[in-house]
Amino acid sequence: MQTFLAKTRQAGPLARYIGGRLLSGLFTIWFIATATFFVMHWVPGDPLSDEKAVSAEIRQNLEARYGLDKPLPQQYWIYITSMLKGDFGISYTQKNRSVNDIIAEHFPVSAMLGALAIVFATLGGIVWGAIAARFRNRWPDAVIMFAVILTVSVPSFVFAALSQHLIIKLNQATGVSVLPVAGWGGLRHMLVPALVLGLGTMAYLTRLMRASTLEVGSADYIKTARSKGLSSLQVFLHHELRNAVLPLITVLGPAIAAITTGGFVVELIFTIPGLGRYFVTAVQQLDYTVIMGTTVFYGAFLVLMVLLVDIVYGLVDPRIRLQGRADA
Amino acid sequence: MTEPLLRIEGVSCYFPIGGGQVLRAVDDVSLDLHEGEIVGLVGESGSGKSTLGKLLIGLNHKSGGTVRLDGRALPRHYRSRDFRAQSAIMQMIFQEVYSALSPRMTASEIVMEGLRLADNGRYSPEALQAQARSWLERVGLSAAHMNRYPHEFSGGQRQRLGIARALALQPKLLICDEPVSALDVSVQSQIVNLLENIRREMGIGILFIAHDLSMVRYISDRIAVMYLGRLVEVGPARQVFENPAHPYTQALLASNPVPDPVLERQRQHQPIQGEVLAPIGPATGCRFAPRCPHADSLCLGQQPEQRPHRQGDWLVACHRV
Amino acid sequence: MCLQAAGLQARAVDAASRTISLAMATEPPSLNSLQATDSESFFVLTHVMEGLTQYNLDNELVPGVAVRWQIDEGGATFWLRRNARWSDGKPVTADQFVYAWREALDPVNAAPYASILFPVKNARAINNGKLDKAELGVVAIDDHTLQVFFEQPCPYFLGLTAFATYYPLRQDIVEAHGARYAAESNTMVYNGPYVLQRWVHGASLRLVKNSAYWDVERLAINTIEIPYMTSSAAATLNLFKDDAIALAGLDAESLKEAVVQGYPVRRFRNGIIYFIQFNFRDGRASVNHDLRRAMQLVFDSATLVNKVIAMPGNKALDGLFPSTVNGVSEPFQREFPPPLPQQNLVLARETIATARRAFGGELPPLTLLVSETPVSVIIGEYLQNMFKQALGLDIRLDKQTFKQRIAKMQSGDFDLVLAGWGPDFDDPITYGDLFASWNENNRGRYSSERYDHWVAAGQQSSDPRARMEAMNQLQLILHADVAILPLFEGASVYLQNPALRGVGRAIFGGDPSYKFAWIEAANADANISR
Amino acid sequence: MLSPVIPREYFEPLGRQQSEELITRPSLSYWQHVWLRFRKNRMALAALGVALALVLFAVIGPWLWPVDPAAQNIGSRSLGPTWSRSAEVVAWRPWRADSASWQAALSGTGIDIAVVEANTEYVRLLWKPVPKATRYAVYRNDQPELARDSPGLPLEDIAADAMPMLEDRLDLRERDYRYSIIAYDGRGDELQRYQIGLRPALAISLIDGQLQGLVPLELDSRQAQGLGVTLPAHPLGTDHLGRDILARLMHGGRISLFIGVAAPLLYVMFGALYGGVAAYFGGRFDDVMMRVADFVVALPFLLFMILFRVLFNIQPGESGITAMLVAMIVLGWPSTARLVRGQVLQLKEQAFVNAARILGGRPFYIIMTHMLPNVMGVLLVSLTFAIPSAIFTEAFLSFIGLGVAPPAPSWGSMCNDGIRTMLSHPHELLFPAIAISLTVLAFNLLGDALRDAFDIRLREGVGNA
Amino acid sequence: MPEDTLLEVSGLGVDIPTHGGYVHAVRGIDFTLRPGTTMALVGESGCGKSVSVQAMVGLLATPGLRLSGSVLFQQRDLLQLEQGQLNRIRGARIGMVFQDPLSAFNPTRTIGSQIAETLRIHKGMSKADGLVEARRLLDECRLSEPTKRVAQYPFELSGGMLQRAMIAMALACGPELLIADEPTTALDVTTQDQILWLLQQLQQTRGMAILLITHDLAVVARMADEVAVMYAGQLVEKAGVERLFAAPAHPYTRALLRATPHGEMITDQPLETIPGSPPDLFAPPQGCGFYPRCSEAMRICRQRMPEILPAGDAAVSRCWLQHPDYLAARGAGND
Repeated sequence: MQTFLAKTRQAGPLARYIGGRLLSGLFTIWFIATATFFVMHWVPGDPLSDEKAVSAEIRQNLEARYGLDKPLPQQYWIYITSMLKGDFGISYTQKNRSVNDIIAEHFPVSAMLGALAIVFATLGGIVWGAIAARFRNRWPDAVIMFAVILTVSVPSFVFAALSQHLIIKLNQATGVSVLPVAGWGGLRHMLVPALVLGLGTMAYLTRLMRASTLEVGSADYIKTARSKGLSSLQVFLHHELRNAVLPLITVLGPAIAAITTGGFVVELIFTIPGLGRYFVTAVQQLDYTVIMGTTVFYGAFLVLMVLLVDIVYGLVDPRIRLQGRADA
Repeated sequence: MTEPLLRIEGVSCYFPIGGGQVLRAVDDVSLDLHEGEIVGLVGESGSGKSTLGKLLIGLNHKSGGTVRLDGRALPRHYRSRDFRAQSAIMQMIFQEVYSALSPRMTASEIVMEGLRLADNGRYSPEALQAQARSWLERVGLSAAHMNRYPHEFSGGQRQRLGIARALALQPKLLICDEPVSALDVSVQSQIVNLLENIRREMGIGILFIAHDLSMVRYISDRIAVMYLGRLVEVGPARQVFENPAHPYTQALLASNPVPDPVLERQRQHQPIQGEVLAPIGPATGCRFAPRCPHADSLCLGQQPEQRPHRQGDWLVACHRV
Repeated sequence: MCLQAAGLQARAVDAASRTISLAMATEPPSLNSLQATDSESFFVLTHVMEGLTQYNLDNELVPGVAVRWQIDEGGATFWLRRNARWSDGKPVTADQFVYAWREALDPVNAAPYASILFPVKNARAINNGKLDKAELGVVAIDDHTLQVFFEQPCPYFLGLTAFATYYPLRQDIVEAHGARYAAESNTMVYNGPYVLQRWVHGASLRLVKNSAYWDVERLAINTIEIPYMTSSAAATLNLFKDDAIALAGLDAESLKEAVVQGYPVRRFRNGIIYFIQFNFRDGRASVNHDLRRAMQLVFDSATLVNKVIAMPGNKALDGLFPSTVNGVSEPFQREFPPPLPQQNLVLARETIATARRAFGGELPPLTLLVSETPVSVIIGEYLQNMFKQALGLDIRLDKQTFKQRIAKMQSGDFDLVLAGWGPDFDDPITYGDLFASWNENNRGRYSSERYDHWVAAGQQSSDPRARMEAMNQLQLILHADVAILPLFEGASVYLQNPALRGVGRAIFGGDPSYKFAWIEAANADANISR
Repeated sequence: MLSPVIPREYFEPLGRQQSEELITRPSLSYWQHVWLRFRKNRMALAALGVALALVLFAVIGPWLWPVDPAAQNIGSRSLGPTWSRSAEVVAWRPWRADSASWQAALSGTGIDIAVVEANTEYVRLLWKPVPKATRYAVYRNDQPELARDSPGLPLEDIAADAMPMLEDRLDLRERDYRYSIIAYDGRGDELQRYQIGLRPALAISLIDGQLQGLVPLELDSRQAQGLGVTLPAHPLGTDHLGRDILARLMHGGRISLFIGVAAPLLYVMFGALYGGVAAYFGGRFDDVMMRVADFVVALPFLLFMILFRVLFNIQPGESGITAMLVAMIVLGWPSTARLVRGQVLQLKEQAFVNAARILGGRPFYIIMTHMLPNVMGVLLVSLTFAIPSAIFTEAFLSFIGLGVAPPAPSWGSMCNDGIRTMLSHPHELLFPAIAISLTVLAFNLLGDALRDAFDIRLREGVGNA
Repeated sequence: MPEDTLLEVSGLGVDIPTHGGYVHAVRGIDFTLRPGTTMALVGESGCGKSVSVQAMVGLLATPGLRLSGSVLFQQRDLLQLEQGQLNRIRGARIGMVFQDPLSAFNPTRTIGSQIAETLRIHKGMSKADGLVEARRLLDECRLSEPTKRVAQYPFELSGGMLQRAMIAMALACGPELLIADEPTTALDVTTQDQILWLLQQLQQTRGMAILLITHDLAVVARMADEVAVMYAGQLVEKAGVERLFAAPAHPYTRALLRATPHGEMITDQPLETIPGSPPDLFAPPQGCGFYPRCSEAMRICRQRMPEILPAGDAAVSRCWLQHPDYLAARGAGND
């Protein structure tokens, strides 16, 4: 009956589906924005305080400058309306830079690093997972799965510190600057941080890939493929791999968001001017506008990534592409 | 003639499938079932026979029509109290022998579950155990099985357990949704014999839903043939099998191979053409018309009514009859 | 190792191009001299701007834009050098100072450091919005003469003129860029020895020699690259090891690593004092003198410095003034030794028993507010347990981010707070007036008429002897009242590339200063560790 | 292939042997099956053993090793594992050497530098003035073998007009040191370099001895001076404030394991209920409930953590365990809810659930008796995987000051303290890190093993492939 | 080996490793298949029929699998061939059709590409040529609108259509042997009829041999020339189809036939049943596997495994009832 249903559902459901998802995404973003706004105002602390005390008059001047003298509902209204216009306000710590500037300057760095990390994580996850599955219960599997568990059990900053240490040793041993220890510049600067950043996700994807490869491996169509006389390599490349990778795509959305936003430890250790590091500093400095701006921006990014990945999944998996989307 | 045990009148079951379209899984079906009678409901996948079975028991909601069971009209939407009220009259046996039993319950717990739910606390634990034991023995399992878990039983034994669970409430009507199609031939006959015995001993009515014509033919008193949500032919089993009136029934019987090489080699095999389409939207003509070798413009343009055929007990929905 | 290091591509000190590379903790939040409050901004500003005066390598005031000056009780006159120019070639003139000072005090600009201008006549009133900024007691007599009138005698005024808030501002540039003035390298002009040539936010800065600077010939460093921003001492040390930066600040852990590596460790006392301040607001347990006294009786600053902080350079503080402060002719501490800690456990327990009786037998838990930097937390935890073991005091550690700690200090939401104070100018009064009852920064609201009296005496007297005597009174009063528990005076411990010489470590203003630095060619090829 | 003649009686008919179906394998419940499969996995058993051992360590340990985890022994900071040692009580008093005394110490001996006293409370040095020197820089190298090239820590600058003497109290240990005294002239050029090696004797300050109860309170400094005391043993060493790491590990384990187990337990339970209810009722209700779950996923954890501290009125300096627990539960459940929802949606289609509905089971009954036990496997697995992440979260929160309040230890906060001294005193990081890694590893392996044990598809018995 | 033998299986045994030890799934089966004929392998679930054919063509891939015996296909022992050689036979000389056509197709690739893949591998066709040929094959298998189908994905087709496509794929390289593993079990009766008809037509036109695995005696009756009945991993009876249905020699075959509802059966009488269930193949019984369920069991059946014995008309049966000694004894007893 499935097939009959499929035929009836083809007319434009994808566009409707995307529309619906976008709408609910917007709702989610509003929810995050509101929650963040009120939490920020509940949290103790004062964004205007500084090492040197200011007089009451100066304080009033400052409050007026940031609109803090207005009642809370009005502040909320101003915040939401200006956010709708895409304006997140001016930073409290970097007094002449807008949050938009800050995001525009730092996010591309995080995004580039995150993108490379995702590439590493995905490629690594696919390769290692596939190898582990192919050598199931033999030593390569054991080695890979042990490495996976190790990766999961060791915090990322340890890896970051360790890899930086190794770079120094490498540079000292070779006498040339093989890789920069830290900083931000070309691809050379990104390689190791991205690798470290992607490590956790790589471990997760490896595990997932192994499981899904094993699952696909026991599917009937693999037997069909083998019965057609395909060599095991051909079966693996043309049938197993593609289908085994599909479940990985579904977790890629949250993974991209997590990696792009969660890189602050790596950004800190490798002195990379990313948004994640900036966000943590902002939280510590109670930079209201930056916190709210980045939180909302990250929320939107997450929503977008999940949606994007869903769409990509639909494009890759014909069952979904052609069927619209029946509810899970 | 007394009121039948089960009277189905113009019952429909539609499912919205998005895009404003409706799948008419069961479309204006009427059928009677008397006490102690076995009615075989046959049809291919997508014919709506299982949907009808689930609708009767309350797992699907009907979109129209009435169902009267034992003189009482059944509600459209079942709540758990409706189910409880109904459980002593009508029970169901499932096709999925491997998932029809909770894997975490022992055989006796499974059999007692209905009794426990039906009358809270009236039976003592000992009485319940005794009941369970007697029902297990009744379906051909022994007391030794009482504390075993479903995964320790074979397919046939599981189906017996399912039957014991249904019978424990002493219903008047048993809806058997493809009860043997998941079983091996040698076991199928065990189950069919068991059902036959139960009918004889307890006098309950059975709606036997199946796609396997041979088994239906063997067990049923009457037979109802479904095609795309509609009943095309209802009649006494033997006569319908020997002399099918509806072209679809004819085609169905012709497709069914018989376990006899000599006969098989004599038969003219000319398979029916085409594919089963989904019953979407209101039918403008006979649902079978697109595949019917005898279809004419009338068949395509107008939906045939069920009309009596030969004896009064035999109904056929075909313009040509 | 020497040869290996020579092969590295990125050299921290490049003799050929006279370039040095450095790391910075964070990027400067603002290079607008009116808005700057933090050390990163001051560091950059010190290099790209110049006030009337500036500090030399020995932390002495030397002429900056002003060539000479005259200060008396009523005011001061500065004669500006005629060859002082901005990076766009325009001359530095007296009215640019007038404009800057007025802007700093204009309430609209909400300059956080406006109060440093308060010695200037009418400054406070202008900042409070009571007077127009044109009423400020500063006049540009001509392009090269600036006259300042004082609110009251201010013997230490000259030291203030090196401060960033006193820097000149170009009205045309500020007004052209509005809110974005000094937000980018190309939205400001420079009158200092260097110009900010490139500023990639969050990533890097590049300072190059300002060819318009009046003393450009003297500058030995052509380019200062700041390609790294990290506040992690481990990362900084790693960069130094990799010969990527020429100067690396150390913390306790990286110091050990540096010693193991055999690097020559340097240290510099930066004049920042750290102390526990008690809260004197009504209703606070810390108001009880016996309680404070008992704590004073068991606390030993030397133990804290030597065993808990355990960084060379940090020095136990027992009075109010660090060892960097000069007295009349000798270091202040030598002229007026502070009272030493007693560490008398028996007496302390007697005293706390008295306090306990005052509280009705049970001492309430005390809240010790600290910021969440590792060193603060360690000190906090040490004190928490030490007072628990010695006095049975129940102390709760309130770890807060910098901003939140300041906010809580401001609102008085603490019993004890671990606070620090860095000097703004070269005079003991920059420490001394801290606990004056009128000072906004006196966050414990300690109030003592005697103390206030001696502060006033120290501010207004022009007799150095009398002023230092007043300062001594201040530290004695603080000790007797147990207004604070002095902890230690801070130090920077750091590594410096041996080829780089003449780096100024500044107590006041931007630190470190590379204005007088040069590259020793003989050392340029030497390994960083020698 | 001629077979031998078979005796006639062999062909005696027996009739049908199996009138009723026999069950040949022993009767095992589902859980027994799971346990059997689990038991076969040696790795899993080891992991279970480790997990239990860790729990015992934290629960029973503090009784067996009754040391206050907060007690500082400031004289024994960052010690590696040590047994008890004897030390001498030293009461510090200001050192006022006059020119006579140092001349007496050095005169006629021909030496340039003299050690007046050397114990771990203070080292006192005197040296011969260098003519024309304007200042002396005193250095100390903890690696005496490196002292020739690198003087080490810059201890103090002494002006030449003051006494040429130094008292060093900086972080002294019972180990070899080499002191360098470098005399500079007015231009900053080196004139002379003295070096001396020494090893301070182990000492404890009077007040420390009194605070730790090693020295009677009545003794004054003169009486106590030189008294021999025995310092306690530290099997796993001490941390940067001289606190016993073993005791801290045990007490910290209570908190870490409590958070690590309680938070996942609660949010997995809540998530299971939420997902179960959403899926059971399905349709629009399900849509709305899952949308709420989506919102929660997108919320910033850190901000809410702070919010809950405010809501729970966590005073500064108090451990925010409750707030942490609530924040982790409030923001942690959606993943479990999704998982359980998926499971329940599948179970809903199972015939036995329909059978129970037909028998008249109420939704609550069906969820409790038919759904939950069948979701249990997935739940247990997700629980074991949630535990490590909860422990990491606790560590992170303690790191940024939102977790346990000092001096209470948790493994996470111990790690974060230890990271700072990772290179010089690796044991401070090593032991708590091992505890965390072991826990994480054990629960990960446990989760893997449980998943395998619960996996129906892997269960033995081969059908018609 | 006679010239007209396409496939000769002798002594094939399969032991599959599991958690609980080895399952002796197939315990020595022998049969031969002549070109152009149909052999049906019939039995209930778990009897080892699928396992044995999959083992024959090397489709069982469990590590630790134990195979014994020989499978001669065109004079070559498939069990001894290297993977590469086997791959050249599979798909080219031997085509396979499976039970569930939906899961037997890769869900993410089009029907056409999957058929073309076989052609590319064995015939070195280009992708475009492969697709053209795929279209022709689909047409040959009477799949409607073949041009459209080539570009469609498996889930877009009904079960019957997919099974046609599956057959087209199996036949792509013109194999001499088609192995059809329960090809119609998942299908409806009318569709089954179409597929069986198609198979018969294709066999006529192409002259290939079919090895049909099924549990349905009616399908056997319709399709097979020869029948091999399996029980508990063993072949219990092998005969020509008419001989088997007319005079089944083994008690199991007899019981199976009687348990199958039949056109002429009288509904008033209960169906014959076979009580009990097949033995556990973890520890196969010492004697006859069917003996506990057999109404004609004898003492020897419990103790000794019967041999394959001739049962007249070129039929063989693994039953002591066919043993000359028994026949002699019975004869004597009757006398």
